[in-house]
Amino acid sequence: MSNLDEENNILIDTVREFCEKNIDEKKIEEEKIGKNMNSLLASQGFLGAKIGDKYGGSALDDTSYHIILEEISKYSPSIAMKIFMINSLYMPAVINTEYESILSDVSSGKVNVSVDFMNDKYSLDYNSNVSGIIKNILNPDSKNIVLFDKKTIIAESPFKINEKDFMGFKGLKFGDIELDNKYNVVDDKNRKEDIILNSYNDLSAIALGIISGAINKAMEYSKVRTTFGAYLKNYEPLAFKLSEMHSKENILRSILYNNLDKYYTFNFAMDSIVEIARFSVNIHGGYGYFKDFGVEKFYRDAVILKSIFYGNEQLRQLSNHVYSEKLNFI
Amino acid sequence: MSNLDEENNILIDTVREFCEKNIDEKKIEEEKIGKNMNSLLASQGFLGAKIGDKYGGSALDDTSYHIILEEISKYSPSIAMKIFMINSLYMPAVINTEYESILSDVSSGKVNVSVDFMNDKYSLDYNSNVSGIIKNILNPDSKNIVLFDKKTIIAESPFKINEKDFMGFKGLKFGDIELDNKYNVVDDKNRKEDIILNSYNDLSAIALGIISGAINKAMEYSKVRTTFGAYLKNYEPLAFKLSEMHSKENILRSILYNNLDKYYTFNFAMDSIVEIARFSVNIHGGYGYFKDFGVEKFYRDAVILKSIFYGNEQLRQLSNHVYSEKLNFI
Amino acid sequence: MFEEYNDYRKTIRDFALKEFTDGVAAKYDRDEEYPDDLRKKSLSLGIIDMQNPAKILIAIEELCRIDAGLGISVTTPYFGAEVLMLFGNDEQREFLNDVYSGKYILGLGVTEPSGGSDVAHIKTTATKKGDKYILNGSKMFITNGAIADYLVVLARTSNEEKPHHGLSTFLLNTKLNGFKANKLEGKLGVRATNTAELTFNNIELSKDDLIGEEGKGFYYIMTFFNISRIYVAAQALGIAEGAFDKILNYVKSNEIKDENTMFGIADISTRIEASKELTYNAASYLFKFEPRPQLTSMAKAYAGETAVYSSEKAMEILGVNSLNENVERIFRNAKIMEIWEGTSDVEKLIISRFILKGE
Amino acid sequence: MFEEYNDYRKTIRDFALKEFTDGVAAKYDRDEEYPDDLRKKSLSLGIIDMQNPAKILIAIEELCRIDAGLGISVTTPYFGAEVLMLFGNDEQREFLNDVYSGKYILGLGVTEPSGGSDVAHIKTTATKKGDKYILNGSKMFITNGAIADYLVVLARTSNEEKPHHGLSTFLLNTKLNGFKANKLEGKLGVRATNTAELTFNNIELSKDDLIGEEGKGFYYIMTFFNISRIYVAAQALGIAEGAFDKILNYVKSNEIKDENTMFGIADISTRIEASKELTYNAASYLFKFEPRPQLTSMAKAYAGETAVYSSEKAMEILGVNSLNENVERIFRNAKIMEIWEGTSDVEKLIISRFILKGE
Repeated sequence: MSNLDEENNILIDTVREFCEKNIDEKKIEEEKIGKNMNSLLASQGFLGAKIGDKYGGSALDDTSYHIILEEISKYSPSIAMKIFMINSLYMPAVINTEYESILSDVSSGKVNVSVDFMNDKYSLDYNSNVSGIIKNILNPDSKNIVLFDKKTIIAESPFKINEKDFMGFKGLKFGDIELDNKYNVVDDKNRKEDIILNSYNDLSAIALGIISGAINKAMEYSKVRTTFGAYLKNYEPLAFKLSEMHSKENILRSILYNNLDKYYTFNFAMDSIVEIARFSVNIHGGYGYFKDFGVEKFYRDAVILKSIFYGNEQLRQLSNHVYSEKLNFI
Repeated sequence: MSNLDEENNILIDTVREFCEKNIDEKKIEEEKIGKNMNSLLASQGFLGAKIGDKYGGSALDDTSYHIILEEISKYSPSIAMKIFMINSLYMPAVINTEYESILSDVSSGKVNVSVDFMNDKYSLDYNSNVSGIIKNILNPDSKNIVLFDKKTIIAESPFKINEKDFMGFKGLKFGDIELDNKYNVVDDKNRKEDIILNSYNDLSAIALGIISGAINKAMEYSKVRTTFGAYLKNYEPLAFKLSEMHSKENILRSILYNNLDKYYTFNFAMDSIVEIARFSVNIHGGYGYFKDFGVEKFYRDAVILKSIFYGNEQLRQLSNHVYSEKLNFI
Repeated sequence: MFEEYNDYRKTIRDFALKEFTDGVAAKYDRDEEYPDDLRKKSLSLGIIDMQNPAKILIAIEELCRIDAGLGISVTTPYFGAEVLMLFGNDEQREFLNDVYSGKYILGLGVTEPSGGSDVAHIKTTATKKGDKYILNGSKMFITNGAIADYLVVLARTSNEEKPHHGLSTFLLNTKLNGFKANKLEGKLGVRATNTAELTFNNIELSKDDLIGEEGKGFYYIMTFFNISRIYVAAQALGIAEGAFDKILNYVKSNEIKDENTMFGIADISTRIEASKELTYNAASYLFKFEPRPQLTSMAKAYAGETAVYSSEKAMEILGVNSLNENVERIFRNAKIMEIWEGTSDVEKLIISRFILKGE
Repeated sequence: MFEEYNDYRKTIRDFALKEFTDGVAAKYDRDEEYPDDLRKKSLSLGIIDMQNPAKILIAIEELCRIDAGLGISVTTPYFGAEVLMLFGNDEQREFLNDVYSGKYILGLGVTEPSGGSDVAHIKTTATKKGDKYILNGSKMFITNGAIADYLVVLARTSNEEKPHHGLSTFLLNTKLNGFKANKLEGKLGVRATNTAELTFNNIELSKDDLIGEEGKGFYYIMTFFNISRIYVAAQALGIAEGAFDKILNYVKSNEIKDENTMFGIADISTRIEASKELTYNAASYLFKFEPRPQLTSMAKAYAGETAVYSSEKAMEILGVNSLNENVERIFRNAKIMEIWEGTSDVEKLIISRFILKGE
């Protein structure tokens, strides 16, 4: 990572040290991200990584923000997702609106906020009332939630939550909400697409962390586990595949931090993540199927991340982007 | 390619202009690279790209050399292979030996040289005579040929050539040689592995050119060809796949010129090249199967390049390299 | 050979649709609890007919198509029965009737913590002492481990030059002193099935508990796996079909027509069709006692990969709509298909060995 | 259904091994020349029995396993015959005997320069003029185009609202005035086969040259492709097997035992087994007149991809040793399998259409 400078490297060390000391993902998945963890994340400036300092945030540049997302994802994709939802999705929706002052309570961990990714349908009336069902939302226990209708709106708590169990980003609460709430318009346009487009590199950083966490688990295991009288790493088909995946991890890191076109980086991340996480589980044999070994969570979160953020719509955007480019040849 | 400077960009333009004006790959494949082309390549300083100026070479740095290989491969993988054999394989074997003065005639295009990639077996006797069969050699019509036995040796022409038709890098002659020739030792070690290892980035540059040439053909075709009443580029499965391949092309270019670990770059190049070249043929339908459309050559050369230079041995090297690295995590 | 059972197939499917509702499947998945009531219900309907392997195969496929956690749970109380059927004495085969009737739950104890797929090197010992065997050691990832009444157990009875020569199989009553089962929790999928770690501490086995001959255990277990693999292929096939059902349902009810999704449907359905034909073909040889282990391994490896592929594609095509436990559960269930009873890697070595030997 | 022909299979294989030697195959490949002598030899041995589609399928598979360029060349002089057989009048069916006997070489002219797989929008016209039709237009990539005595040609006879309603099929004598064939050279593979671009310049066809009814040509051709696709699947299967033979031969004779190669062998053999079962299964429905077009398309698409996969793997596993024209020729031949008679993309749309319709 020669493209990162001294300051970046100090940040990497700091985040790793924090994670080593404070993050027990198994516990987080069981108990959800609680008050203590929120305070810890806030005190490190992670919750408000991109939020301006007038709201108590860290106002970090992109590289630093990506380092935080990557490093935390290696330990806890759930926490990274929480930070991402605040900084990459919620903040861009509320900044420069009457809601931006809430960012203080967000960066200090006092309140949760959320964004509805689903293509849910709502009914809005003239009394600023929104009704309908929000399905499958992360962080339903929020102060308010950004919804994308024809306009970009914010629904105000309290919410009637039907909490559900869910196997991805399990550190966050998850469920459906029966809406019958007040709302306010924060933008006259539906900003979903533009907000997600702007977050491609952030998502790639989370993907990189998941990939890296999974591969490292697998490589470590391949060095200590024996079968048929030899270490796993001495079985060439496994070693070759792990090494190829490790190459891809480093390529993704290189293009992310070298700031290659975000469409390419995101496509590469989404193209690699599931295969890598899946194979990292496989390497562990039966143990990989159990939570205790801390590898299956990467597979779950990899698939869920891709399900939420990468589909035909994103491929269409990539394709439009590519076909509108001047080709580098002829 | 923000990592390339002004001078690099001028070189790119120069090479492209040269290729546009002088290279007709169909003709090259039919008539082989002849005297005129050799002179042209020599006069541009391409033949001796890495050879020092005391032997009339251009003494270029790696980036410039890779630009030449990439750009020429887009037009003629055969010519790029010729340049590669001289600069990446032959020169490293003879430099600092009594043979290095031949490099003058090589960089001026007066003589051909070659290197035996096959694991052929030779018999050496005490009268400096080497016998045996060299199978499947590119450029058999050479002044001399580097062979890898227990030592690195050079066999001297004239060679008894059994020319054969061959479908890869068709601009070069190809065939078997019945050896009964004088030889000299240029190194007491078999340097094959170390020479090829050192040429990983050079091979990646050729691969990048092949990939780029193939994709550009396919993308151009997808913009002008209609089927079932619409342009090919409007069929999403095709457009998506082309766009994903185009992403990979740009990723490869980024990591090559940013000088990422050569093992990773080469693995990525070899992992992508065949699929991309194959799909570029597919896009052309029946036309893709014919030489006239200039795309099937990329598929042929892609497969042959990989067959020669990438197999279990290289995967083993990658794997050893990866497992000997300090992991970036924990 | 399988078309004649189309009515039976429908009976099974109707049972699964009625009993394995989304709510029920989600509950057992969440609670990681074995569905003993469903086992009993399936028994009372006589759904599993151990005398007819083709019907077992179909039942497994159709049940797993609706829910693999429940489907495997109700078809696995007989796991290991073939060892007794083929190699047991009269009394042991007699005992099987109580397994078929549901009085007893059976299981198979082969895998060990350090062993994985490396069966020949297991460390559990059954040391002869007079006319008894003293069983010591531990087993890992044992399906039914904490609910089984009896287990077919593989243990070392002697040390031979070739390690697989010294192994024997026993029928172990789990009520015996020295037996301990520790239910393993936190599985990614098939969470309704029961999985346990077992420890054997000086368990006294009588010589009547020996199955077949001493020293032939490895062979018995390999023979068993050559049979049971086909049932894993059927599990995987069912899961792949179940995932595809979700995709079709989604595509149809949302009137999705884009070509990229159509290509996805073509790819998935082709792989499922190939899995089905590989599985049925391998099964048809096996069930007429002409086993072709390489075909069985191909079926298992290919169907296992297809289960994972289809379920991941379901997540991808349904996108945010897949964040529904009745879809994502399928993808979590699928993964085990590449792992148990020989990882896909082991299958590949079996296939290549037979192919190279065969010509 | 196919095992009963094992003796026939052996006859074909022996013929191919004897006649399609490496030297012969390499020569026709290099020269891009149609092997008329081999066609005649195969005829004199009665290798192709058009009355028995199962035998045709086996012949194609076994011949292409040895060399696809030659194998396709000797089995393709009948190309298009099914159109006459199913839809022709008595006289036209009578004429087929001269095709089967080898007196005439037949071909099929459907694809056009601008059309590719888009059959409904062909531009060649057959304009009625009295009781004649005047044929004008051009065809592209026509197998046997420059050597055929007769061609089954699709042309537009009227302009209808739905473009595929106005098409008709004709039996065209290539000696007629106005017919021109331009042999296309420079193919990547199957270079022994003859491929041509055709131009029709005011060719006068009589009404007796019409095959079946006017306006039904599109339906006839689609019916034909639903049959002929299975033979393409067999070509692809043969190529995949041929590539695998090269791998096995190399691995055995060099005593290669590394596990990565073993995994490769397992993967390739599994895909070939799946291709075989898909092909034979689809064929068995087709040959008892219960065609299931989606199964045929699956077989063709999957076997085509497997041919390419296996041959590329052969290049990879043999490494520098693959630079031998008898190995690299296989990989060049394989590619056409994903292209002709409907690219894999078209197959995928057919599959998904049937799947979505079917349930």
